[in-house]
Amino acid sequence: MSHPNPPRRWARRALIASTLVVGLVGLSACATDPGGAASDDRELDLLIPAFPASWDARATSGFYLTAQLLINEPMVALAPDGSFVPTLAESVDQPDLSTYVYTLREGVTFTDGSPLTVEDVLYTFDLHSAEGTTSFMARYMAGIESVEATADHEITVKLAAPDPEWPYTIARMGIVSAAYYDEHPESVGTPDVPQLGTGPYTVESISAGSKLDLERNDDYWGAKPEYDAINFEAPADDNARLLALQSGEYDAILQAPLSQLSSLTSIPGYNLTEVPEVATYRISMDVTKAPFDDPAVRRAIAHAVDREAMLEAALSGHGTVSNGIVPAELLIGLGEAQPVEDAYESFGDSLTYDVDAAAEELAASSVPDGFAVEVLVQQSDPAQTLMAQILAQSLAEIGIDVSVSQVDDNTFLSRLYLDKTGDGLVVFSFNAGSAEPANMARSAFTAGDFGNMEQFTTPAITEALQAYKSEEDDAARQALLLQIFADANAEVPYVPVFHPSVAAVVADDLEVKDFTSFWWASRIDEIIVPTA
Amino acid sequence: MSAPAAISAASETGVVASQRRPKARRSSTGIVLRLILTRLLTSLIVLFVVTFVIFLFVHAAPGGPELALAGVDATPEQLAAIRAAYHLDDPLVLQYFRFISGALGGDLGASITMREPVITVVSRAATSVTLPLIVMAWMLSVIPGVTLGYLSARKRGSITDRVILTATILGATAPVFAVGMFVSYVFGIQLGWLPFLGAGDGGLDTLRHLVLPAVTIAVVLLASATRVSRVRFIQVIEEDQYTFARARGLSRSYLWTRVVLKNAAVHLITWSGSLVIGLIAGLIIVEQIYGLPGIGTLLIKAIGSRDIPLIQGITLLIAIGVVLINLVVDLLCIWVDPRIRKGMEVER
Amino acid sequence: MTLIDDAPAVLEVAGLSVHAHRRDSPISITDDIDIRVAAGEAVAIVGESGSGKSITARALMHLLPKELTTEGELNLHGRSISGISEAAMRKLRGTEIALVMQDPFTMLNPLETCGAQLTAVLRDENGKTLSRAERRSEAVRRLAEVGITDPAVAQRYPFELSGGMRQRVGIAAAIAGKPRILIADEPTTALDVTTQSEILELLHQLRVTHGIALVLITHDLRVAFSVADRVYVMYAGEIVETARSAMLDEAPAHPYTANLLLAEPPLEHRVEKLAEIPGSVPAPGERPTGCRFAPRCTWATQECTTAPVALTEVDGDSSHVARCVRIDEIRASLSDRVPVIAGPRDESQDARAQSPVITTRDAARTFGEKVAVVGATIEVRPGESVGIVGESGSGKTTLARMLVGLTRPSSGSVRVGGIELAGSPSRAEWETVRNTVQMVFQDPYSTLNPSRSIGSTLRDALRMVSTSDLDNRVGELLERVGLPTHYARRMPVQLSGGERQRVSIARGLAREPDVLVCDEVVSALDVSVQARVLNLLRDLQRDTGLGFVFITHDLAVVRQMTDRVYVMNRGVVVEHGNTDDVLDSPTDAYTQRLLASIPR
Amino acid sequence: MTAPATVAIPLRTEKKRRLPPITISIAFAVLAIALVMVFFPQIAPYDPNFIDATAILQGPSPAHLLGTDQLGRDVFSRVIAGAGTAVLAPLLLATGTIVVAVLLGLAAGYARGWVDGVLGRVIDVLYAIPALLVAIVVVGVTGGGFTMALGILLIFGLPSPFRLFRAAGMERVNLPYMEAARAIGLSHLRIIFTQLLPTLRPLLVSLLFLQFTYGLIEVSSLSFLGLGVPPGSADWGRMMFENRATLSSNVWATAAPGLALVLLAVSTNVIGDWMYNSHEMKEKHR
Repeated sequence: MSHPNPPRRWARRALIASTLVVGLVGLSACATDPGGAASDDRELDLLIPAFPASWDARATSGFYLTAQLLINEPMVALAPDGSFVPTLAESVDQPDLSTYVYTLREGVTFTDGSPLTVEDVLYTFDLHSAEGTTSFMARYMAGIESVEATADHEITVKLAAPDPEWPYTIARMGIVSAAYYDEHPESVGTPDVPQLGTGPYTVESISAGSKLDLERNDDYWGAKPEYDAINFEAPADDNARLLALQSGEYDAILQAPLSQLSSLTSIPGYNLTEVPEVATYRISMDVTKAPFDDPAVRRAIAHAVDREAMLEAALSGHGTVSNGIVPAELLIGLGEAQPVEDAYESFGDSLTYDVDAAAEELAASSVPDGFAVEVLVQQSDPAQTLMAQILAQSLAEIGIDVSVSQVDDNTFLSRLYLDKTGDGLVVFSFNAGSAEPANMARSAFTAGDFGNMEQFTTPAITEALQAYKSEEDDAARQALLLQIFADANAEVPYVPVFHPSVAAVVADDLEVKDFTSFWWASRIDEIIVPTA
Repeated sequence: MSAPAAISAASETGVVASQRRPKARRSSTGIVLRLILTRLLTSLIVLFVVTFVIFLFVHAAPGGPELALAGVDATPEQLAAIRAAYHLDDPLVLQYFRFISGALGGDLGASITMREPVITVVSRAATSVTLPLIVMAWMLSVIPGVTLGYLSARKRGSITDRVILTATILGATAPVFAVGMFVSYVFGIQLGWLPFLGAGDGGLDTLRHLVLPAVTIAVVLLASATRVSRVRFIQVIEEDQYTFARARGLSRSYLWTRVVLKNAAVHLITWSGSLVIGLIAGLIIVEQIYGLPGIGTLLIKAIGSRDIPLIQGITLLIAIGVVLINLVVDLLCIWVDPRIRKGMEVER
Repeated sequence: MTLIDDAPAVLEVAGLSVHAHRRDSPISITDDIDIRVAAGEAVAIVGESGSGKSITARALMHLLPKELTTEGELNLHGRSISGISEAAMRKLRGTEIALVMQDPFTMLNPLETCGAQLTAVLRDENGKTLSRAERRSEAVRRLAEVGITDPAVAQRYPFELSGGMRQRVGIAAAIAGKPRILIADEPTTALDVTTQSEILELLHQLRVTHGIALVLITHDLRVAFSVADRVYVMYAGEIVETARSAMLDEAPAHPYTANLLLAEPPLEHRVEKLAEIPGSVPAPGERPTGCRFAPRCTWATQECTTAPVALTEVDGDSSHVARCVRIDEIRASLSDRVPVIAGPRDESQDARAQSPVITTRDAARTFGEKVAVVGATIEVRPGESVGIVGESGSGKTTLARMLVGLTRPSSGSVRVGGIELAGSPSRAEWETVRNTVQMVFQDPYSTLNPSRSIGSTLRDALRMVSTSDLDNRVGELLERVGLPTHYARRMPVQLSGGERQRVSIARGLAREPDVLVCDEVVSALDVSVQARVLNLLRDLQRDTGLGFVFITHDLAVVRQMTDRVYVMNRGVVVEHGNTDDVLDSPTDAYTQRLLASIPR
Repeated sequence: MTAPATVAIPLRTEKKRRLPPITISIAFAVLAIALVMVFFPQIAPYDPNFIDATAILQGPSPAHLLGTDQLGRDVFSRVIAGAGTAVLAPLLLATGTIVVAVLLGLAAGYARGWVDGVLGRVIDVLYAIPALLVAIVVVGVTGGGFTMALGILLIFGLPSPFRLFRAAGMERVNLPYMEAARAIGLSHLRIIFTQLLPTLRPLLVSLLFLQFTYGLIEVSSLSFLGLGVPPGSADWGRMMFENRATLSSNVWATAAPGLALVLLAVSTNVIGDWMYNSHEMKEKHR
C-alpha cells in the first residue's frame, strides 16, 4: 500500500513482531552476483515515498524517520528484529508501570563536537510536548506527567497512566541539540541549517525538498556504520519512483508502490522483498449520519463490497483480504491462534459479497429506494480511488448512487476529521505506527480520533480499552481485543477490506534483513546490508 | 485600392502634424518615463488584485496549514494554538494588510511548513531549476524558431515551407504534458540518452537533467516561434519598404537585418514576452512530469499543505515576474521603434 | 522616331509579357509591351486600374513576385538583362535603373533615419562602407539635391516628415546610386495638388541636372503631358497608343485615349455632360479576343472583335502608333472633341432668396490638442450645390461630418433644418436632421457593409421612413441611380467601385433629404467611372432639386458640380463666392496657389 | 490626391500560410470522427465505465482492441466515451469565452470612453495572470470541480479574444458603412447587431475553432494534474493521468487517449487556422 503523503501519521503503539514477518517473498533472482563484501566507499541510494517540508524534529514522522533517526538517535532504539536496544541511554529502568528512568551514555558528542547532556534530552521532550507545539508526536507525549533530570546523566519520565506504547514513542524521538536549536530558532532542518545530531550519519546536504544526502559520522560512539553515505530521494509520485528505479541510479526503493510491483521486479538486477503491512483499508460508515445511522443500510453496503476485486484492482493482489481491521497475526502474537481464527471467521458472515443480500437489506432499511452519497478519497493514494470506483459500481446495482470525489490530504483531513462535513461514507486506509496490537483498536474506537471515522464507540468498548492499558497478561489482552472487535462487528460500522503488503525492491548486491511494516522506525543500514 | 490609409486617416479628422500646438510637443524621454510609470502603476494594481484574490480563495478553502504542520494526531487545542501562533484567526483584512505591508517592505514572511523565509525558498527553487529551465527552453526555441521562420518565409510556398508549417501546427498544438510524456518515455526511458527525473546534483549535472524538460517546452515554443516569425517576416516582405529597398539594389543581408528583422523585431519581442508568460502554467506541468524541484513543484506542494505565505509569495513573485517581463518588453520595443518613443500608437 | 531616335536607348523593351499561373493555366496580365526610352528622355505610361502599368514597371526592375513570370527582351543600355540572375540584377538596381513608389508613407523603413536610408547603398571607391562622418555629410548633400535644405532632416525618422518631404527623401534614396533611368510609379498620387506639382518639378529638374531618363507611371493624362516627352497609353494589358505628348493631347488616334481625354472634367469651363465610357476594364483572363476596348467602344463594329489588333502607324508618323483597325474611318470624329459648352450659369434666383437649410457660425472642432476646424461659417440653401474645397488637413471632411451630425462642433453653431446640433437635439429633432441631410462617403470599398447584400443595406435606410413595400422601394432607389433592380441581391464584392458609389448615393437618397453631403465621392474612382457618377449627381440635382455639399480637393470637379464654393486651408475658410468667380479670379493667395499647381 | 491605380492581379503573394489540402482534409475527417463519437457513443464495444476485475491491465487483443486499464475497463470504449468531454467542455468554454468577449469587446470598442477604460483595466489585470496558473491554484486549493475550472478558464481566457473584438469594433466603428448607418439614424444596438456582428461572422467561426483548441489543451492539462473532472471519468487527460503508472503493463491505456487528444487539438487548430486565413485572404481581395 502506498500513500506517500502524508505518511503514516496515524500510527500507534506496538509490540514485537518477529512473528509478523510471514516470510521473505523475495524473488530469488539469479544468484550469480559474487557478492563482494562491503567496501569502505559503499554508498546507499534510496528511494522513499515522501519528504517532509522540513527536517525539523517536530515535522518528521513515519517514513521520514528513516532518515531522521540516522541523524538524531533516540535514547532507546527499535532494532529491525523488533527488540529495543539502548542507544543514547545506557540503560532503562522501569520502577513501575508508568515510570521510566533513563541513564544517558557518557562521552557522546554531537557532530559539532559539543557533548550530549541531559539538557538536550529535556529540550527534546519540551519540543514535542510544550503547549501549542507543532509536533506530530504531541499526542503521544500527552500522557507525560513529568520529565526531570534526576541526576547528572539521568532522566526520569512519569506518565499519568500506564502506556504500553511508550517504548515505541521513545524509540521515535531522536535527541536534538538544545544549543543548536537555540542558536537557530525556527530554522533547524532547512537546507541552510541542517539537523545536528549524535547519530551514525550526519547531513551532507539537503537539496530543495526532494533530496537528502547523509554521510558517515566518523566520530560515532558506536560501531562503525556500514555505508560511507546514504542518500535519500523522494520523487514526486509513484510513477516517478518507478521511472527512477528504471534509470538504474538507485540501490533500493522502499515502500514500493504495489500496483507497480510487477513492473519493478521486471527490472533486471533487482529483487523484491514483500511482507504484510500492519495496515488496513476499510470502508467506514459514519453511524451518526443518516442514512448510515440505520444498521440495515450498513449491512447492505457490507454485502455489496467486492473485496477480492478491490484487492486485485487497487494493489494487483499484493495483500490479503481481511475480516478485521487489525491483522489477525498481531492478535495471534499475544497467545493462542485458534480463538483469533475462529473469531475472524465469524466476522466474515456479514461481509460476504452478495448483491442480492445487499438489496434485501436495503429494501428493509429506512431508504428502500436507495440514495445518493459522495465518497471522499485522497488524491495521494490512488488505491482508494480505484476501490471507490469499484464500490460505486457495486452500490449502483442496489440503487445507491455514489459519486467519487478526489481531494488533497488537507481537504480530506479537514472535512472528515475536523469538520465532519463528509456524507458519511469513506474509503480509508489506516496504518499502525507500531506493532502494539491495541494501537489500531484504540484509535479506531476512541471518540474524536482520526482513526474513528465511523464515530462509533460503545461504553463496553471504551472500558475494555482502558482495562487493556493496565493489563499485563498477553492472553487476557488478546481476549479484551477480540471482545472489542466482536462488539464492533455486530454493528457493522465498517467493512474491513484488506491488509496490504509492504515491499522493498533492492539491488542484487544488497540483501534485506528483518524487513517489517515498521522498517522506517529502525536503522535502515541495519535492514539493507551488503550481500555477505 | 483606396487612397492610402495614412491620407484618408488624415483627411478624416482633417489634421496634419503641423497643426499641433507647438507647446504640446513632449520630449521623447518624457513620453518613455510616462509610459513606464503608467505601466508600473497599473502593475501595482494588478499585483494588489492578484494577491488579494488568491488570498481569499486560499482562506475559503477547506483545511489549513495547521493540519499539514501537526497532522492527524493533533488535538483540537494544539491546532488552535498553531492557528493562533500564525495569526490565522485574525480578521482577513488584517491578515491581508499584514501580508501586503510586509511585501511592500520586501518581506514575504516565512513558509509555515518549510520554516524558511519565502524569499529563500522561492529563490532557491528559481535559481536552481526554474530560471535555468526557462532560459534553456527560450534559447532552444526562439533562436531556431526564428531561423526556421526565416527559411520558411524565404521559400514560402515551397515543399520545405509546407513541411515546416505542418510540423509547427502539430508542435504548437500538442499539449505540453503529452509532449513531456512522449519525450521522457522515448529519449529518457527507451533510448536512455538523458536523465528524465530530478534536478541532479547541481552544476553541469543539473543542466544535463534540464535538457529533456527544456526540449519538452521548446517543442511547443519552437513551433510557435516559427509560425509567428514566418508570418511577420512575410508581412514585412510584402510591404512597400522591402520592395523599395530591393529596388535600390541593397544586399540580401541588409534586406534581412535592417528591413525584415528590424521591422519584425517589435512584434517578435512582444510575442516572446507573452510566450514566457504563457509558459508559466506549462512549467508547472513539466516540473511535475520530470520531478523537478522548481517553483511549480513548490507551488503544488504549498497548495497541498495550505502554506499560505508560500502560496501568496509564489503567486506574487510570478505576477511580479510577469510585470517585469512586460516592462522589459516595453523598453525593448521603445528602444527598437522610434515611433513608440514619440508616443505614437504602433501595432505590435 | 524622329529626334529621339537618334539618341541611344538606355532602356529597350520588346515583347514583354507577364503571366500569372493559377491552376496550371497561365493567365496573361500584360502582352507584348514594347517600350523604348532614350537617354535623358521622359516617357509616361498611362492607364486606368487594371491596365497593367504597375506590373510593367516592376517587370522592368525584375521585382515581380515569383508567381508571375515574364517573357520578352529587356535591354538596359544595349545589354540584355532578360533572365539574368538576381545577384546580377541587384548590381544594376539603383545604379542603372531605379524605382520610386507611389506611397511615400509606406515606401521608407519607419525604423531608420532618413540619412541612414539615403546612404545605405553608398560605398567609397574601394567598395567599403563610408565612415559615420562621411555618411552624415553625404546625406545632407543628397537631401539638398532633392530640395531639402534643412540638414536636420537626415536625423529624422520618416514618420516625422510630411508626405511631400518623404517623397523627396524617397527620390533621393532611389537616385543615391546615380542611376540612368528612374521609374516613378504614381509618385504623386498620394500627395496634395500643391505638393504634386513640386515633386513633378523636382523630377524634371533631376532630368536636367543629372541626365536621368524618366519613366513615369500614372493614371493621369494631364500629369503625363506636363512631364513626359512621349506617352504610352495602356489598356487591359497592352499598349493601345503611343505618341508625343502634344500630339496625343491634340489628336488622339485611339478611341480609348480620346474617351479618356473627354471624360476628364475640364477645369476652365463647365460642360453640359461629361463623356462616359460604358462598362469596365476587363480583368485578366476575361479579355476579349479582338480589340480589347471593343466592348466599351462606341465606334466598334464586327471587324473589331474578330482578331487581335496590331499597332499601326498613324498618318505615316512613326512616332505615333495606335492599336485600332478603324483608325482611318473614325479619325475625324475622334478629333471632334469639343462637347457642348454650357452658357453662363443659370443662377436660380429663388434659391438665393430662400432661407438656408444648413448654417454654420464659427463652427470649430478640436481633437485633443489638434485643431481640425478653426471656425467655419457657411450656408447651404435648398436646391443649391455648394463646394468645399481644400487639401488634406484643411478640415473640410471634419466640417462635412459636422453638417450631418457625425461630429459635434467643439464650439460655434451648426444648424441643420433649424435644429442646433451644438446642443443636444432630442430624438425627434435628430429625425428632422436626418431627413434634411444625408452623406455619401469617399471610399467605395468600405462604404458598404461587406457582409450584407445591397438590398438589405438599402432596406435598413428605407425602413427609417416607412416599413411598407420595402422591396419595391429598393428597386426604385436602384433605378434612380441607374442600377438594375436585381442588384438588390448582390453582395458588395460583386460590384465595381463606381457601382458601389452609386449604391451609396441611393442609400443617401433613401430618406429623401434636402441636401446630400458628398465627401470626395469620386476621388478613388477611375476617370471614366468618375464621369458617370458625376453625371448621375448632376441629373439628380436637376431633376429633383436636391441640394449638394461637395467636399473635394479637385477644382475641376468643383467647376463642374457646384454653384458656390468655399475654399478651406488649415481649418479656416479662406475664400468663398460663386464658383466661376472664385476659379476665374481668385483673390486669396492660397486659392491662387492651388489653381496654379494643377497640371494643364 | 486623385485616383490611385488598382492592380488587378495582386503584386503581393497570397501564399501566406497555406497548408497542404491533404492536411485540411485529414483535420476535417478527425473532427467528423470525434463528432460521431460524441453523438453515437453506443458504437463503443463495451460500457466505458464497466469495471471487470477479471480483466485488469490486459494488452491489446481482439476482445479489447486497446487493452484494458487497471480496473479492467475497455480502453477503446473509454477513448470513444472520452470524446464527449473532450468536445463538449472546450466547446462550452470556447462559446462562452467568445460570447462574453464579443459583448464586452464590442461594447468597449464601439462605445469607447469610460466603458472602454474600465473594461480595459480589468482585462489588463486578467492578462497579467496566466489562466491555467489561477485554475491550478484555485481549483487545487478549494477542491472545486469541473464547473469552477471552466469558470476560471473562461474568465481568465477573456483577454485575447476581448482585445481582438475591441480592436475589430474600433476598426469598424469609423468605417463609412458604420457611419452611414448612424447618419441614416439606426440605433446603436441595431448597428452593433445588424452592421457590426455580421462582418465578424467569419472571424467568429474561425476563432471558435482556435479557442476550442486552447480550451481542449487547458482543460486536459487540468485533468492531467488530477484537477477538474472527477476520478475515473472517461476523460482523455484524466485517463493519461491515472494510467501513466501502468505504462509498462498497457502502454495504450495512456498513449491512446493522448493520441486522440493531440489529433483532435491539431485538427481543430488546423481548421481554425485555415478558416482564419481564407477569411483574411477574402478581406484582402475584396
